[in-house]
Amino acid sequence: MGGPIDIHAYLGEFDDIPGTRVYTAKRARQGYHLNQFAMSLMKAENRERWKADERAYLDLWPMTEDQKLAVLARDYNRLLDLGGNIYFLAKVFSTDGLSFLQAVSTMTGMSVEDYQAMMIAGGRSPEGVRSIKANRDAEGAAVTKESR
Amino acid sequence: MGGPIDIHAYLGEFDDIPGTRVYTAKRARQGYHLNQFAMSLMKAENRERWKADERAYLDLWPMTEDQKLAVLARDYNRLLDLGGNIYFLAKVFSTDGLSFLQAVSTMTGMSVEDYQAMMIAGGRSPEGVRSIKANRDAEGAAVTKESR
Amino acid sequence: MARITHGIACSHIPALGVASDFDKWEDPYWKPIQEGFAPTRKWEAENLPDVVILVYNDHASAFDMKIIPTFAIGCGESYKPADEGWGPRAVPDVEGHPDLAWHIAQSLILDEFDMTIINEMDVDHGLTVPLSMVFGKPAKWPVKVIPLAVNVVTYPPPSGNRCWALGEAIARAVESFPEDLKVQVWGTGGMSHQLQGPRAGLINAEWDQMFLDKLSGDTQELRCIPHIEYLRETGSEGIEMVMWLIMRGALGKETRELRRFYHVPASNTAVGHIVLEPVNGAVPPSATVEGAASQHLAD
Amino acid sequence: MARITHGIACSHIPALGVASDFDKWEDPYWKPIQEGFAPTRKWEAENLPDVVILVYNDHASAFDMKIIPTFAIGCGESYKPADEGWGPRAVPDVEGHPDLAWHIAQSLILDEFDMTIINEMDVDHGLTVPLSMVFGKPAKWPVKVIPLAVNVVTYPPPSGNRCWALGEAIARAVESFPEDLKVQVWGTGGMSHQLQGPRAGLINAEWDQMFLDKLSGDTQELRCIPHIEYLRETGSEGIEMVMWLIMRGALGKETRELRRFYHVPASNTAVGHIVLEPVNGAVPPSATVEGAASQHLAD
Ligand SMILES: [Fe+3]
Ligand SMILES: [Fe+3]
Repeated sequence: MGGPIDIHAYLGEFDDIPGTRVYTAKRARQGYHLNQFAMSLMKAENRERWKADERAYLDLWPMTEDQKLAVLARDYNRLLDLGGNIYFLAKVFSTDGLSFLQAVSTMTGMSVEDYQAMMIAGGRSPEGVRSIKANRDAEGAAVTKESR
Repeated sequence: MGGPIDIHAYLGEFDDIPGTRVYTAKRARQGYHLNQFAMSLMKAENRERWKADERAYLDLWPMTEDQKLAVLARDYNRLLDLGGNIYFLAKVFSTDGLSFLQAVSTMTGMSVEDYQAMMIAGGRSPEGVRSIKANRDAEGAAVTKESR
Repeated sequence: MARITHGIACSHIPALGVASDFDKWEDPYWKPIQEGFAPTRKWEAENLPDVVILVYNDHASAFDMKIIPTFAIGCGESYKPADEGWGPRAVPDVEGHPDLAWHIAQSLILDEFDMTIINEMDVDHGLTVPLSMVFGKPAKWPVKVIPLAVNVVTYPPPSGNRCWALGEAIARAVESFPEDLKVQVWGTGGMSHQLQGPRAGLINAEWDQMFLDKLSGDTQELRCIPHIEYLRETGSEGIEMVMWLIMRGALGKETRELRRFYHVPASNTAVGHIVLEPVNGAVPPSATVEGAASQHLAD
Repeated sequence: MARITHGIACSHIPALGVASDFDKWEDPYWKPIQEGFAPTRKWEAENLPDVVILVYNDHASAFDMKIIPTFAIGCGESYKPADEGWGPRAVPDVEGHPDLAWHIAQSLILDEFDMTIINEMDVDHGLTVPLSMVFGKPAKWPVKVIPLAVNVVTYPPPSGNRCWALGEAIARAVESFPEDLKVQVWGTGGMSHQLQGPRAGLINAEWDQMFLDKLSGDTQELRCIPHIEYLRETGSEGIEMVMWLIMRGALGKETRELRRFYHVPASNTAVGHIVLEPVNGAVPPSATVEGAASQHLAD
């Protein structure tokens, strides 16, 4: 223990994880109104208004057009890129009647069935998805070895 | 430094200060709805409803009858005894158009003029109002001395 | 004198709540999990505490982006199940224990933990699912509950070390409560899971088992795991395991494992569950100024 | 690199806001106070920081009994003056500095301070009165403000030692912000006053002057004053002075007094004001696990 905190180094590491967006301050600020919109669906009366006219309901929130289009398309990977957080977005897919499994599978490029089968088989292995940099280094080493 | 915290000893000391109610958990719990009522007067529309019929407005809150009567009487010492906190109660006297000086003076048994004069003369001295126990001990010592 | 009798750790996967609420335990997908928890239900009925300090995280239910407390302790009389978008779960209201909760809150603040005190909030699956797993479907929960909500959604969450230290401070606070109460501390969330992005579905059973192993005995290695290791090894939502360290810290110097259950998957997640007993519940003394002042007064 | 240039302490008596808003400074009652602050206004104009970290307490305005954070840091874009029962003060909105505020919030949490992050709230006299005292009545406040709200209403407030330590952690956080910013830290509230009960009106000028004296130099005696001493010696609301210790802690090892003003009374209260300059801004290093991990990465 000991030594000063380096918040920049701390945050920097998060960008090195493949296929993962950590919900940092930067994302929280970008997605503020998107997430607050999603949260509003915790009230039954808001869900009714939302279902009656999604676009009109979205227009009540100071979100970017990109964010609104991604919500309408239920493009969750895009929503994560635009500052969405999964626990907030859960209010959108729960309102749609989707489970976490169904909604989460849409982000993996797999069908729900294939995704569920992967989970039943023990889930996605951490091998090869720990670090972008480590993957690049390993690839580099492999290439070097081959070219020898 | 060091040694365990004794929260009972910590809180016990607060009862030893003359003419003072420290806003502890016990008071916070007793005065919960009283303070929440007072807080509601931060909204202009609530102030209007309150002014139109104080009793009817009070009856909207799950307060004790004692608390309601003390509010109606603007008996701030009593309200402190019933769990009120001065920063919450400030919303009541601010709505009445009273300043902190005017409202606070009512708790001292002094007229506003006398209280204000005391403040201009440098305020109330801490001599003799630091500790109930110390005052009692000093009194006891004086009596003992006299009776010798 | 109140005392901490046991610690329980338990995933709080929403789908488990659904399985419970809609009586799906006989379904082949859910049956192994039902069977995994059955012995704990029986054990818990025989070792019922008066109060559970239930460490969990709010999943954007009680707290939105307007306010994000790192450590929030519920001092209220009762809490309703939150509406998370599909209506509130049909489970009993959760009864609090304001006397003990306020006592702990006050003690923790004097002990230099910067608590947020909560008097009114709804509680989401993070809190209600573990109750269902351990108590089934009673008409009324058989224990009082002190909710302790930890931010693990917006970064940074508290460090593992800080969580463990909070557990130790909770132990000191419970011990100084004059009423004779049996208290359990539950750590919830985890184990490995990732609910987002192309890497979703990550499970790391080996790491999870290592984590379960090190909850027993007198090692304190777990308190030094940095956030980045949880993220890389256990998926983005595996960070919830820092909450288990509050439970572990509260059990003191040395613990013994009474039972363990580990199963993959429930929905996107590894179900992990452990029951721990303190062998030596000693925790370091507080080293605070107000502590010294109050101690002096008590002498 | 951002740096802390000065610290200012200042009472935040609501009546001072009224005097400012309704132009009563020429009134004989208020004139001495106006004259006491005039040199600071001039000095501040010549030493204008980019950002003020304004430590204050909410007086049951943004936070009611439902939620009571010990330390809350405002990371929002802007804040409106609160309606405290007589309509909001007619002063400009307060502009935040979300970049620096989030940086500090993140750093403090890694440094094991259990912050509550606030993105939306109204700010009451505790925050706006010091702005009026130091800046007068501009159309727009000339600095950005990071509100840091401390609970000193519901007991227990944080200890003086914890407040000082928070100041030290703020200093570490500011120092690691890459942008070149001048930052002041303000501690507000106090000095001796009691707003309740038969003992209301208590003033202890001698104690207040002792407190002002010990803010300068390299003594750390003030961090060890227990709550009970504030209560006995300075009235029930004198406890607000623990917030000054956050300011003092942020200035580091040794400070120098640039000016001081002390006056009794304003309304029920002793007005205290001091301007401090760091002589040696060193603060102890953080000793946290995440600190060690991130340091290792940075090496
Ligand atoms: Fe969770
Ligand atoms: Fe104040």
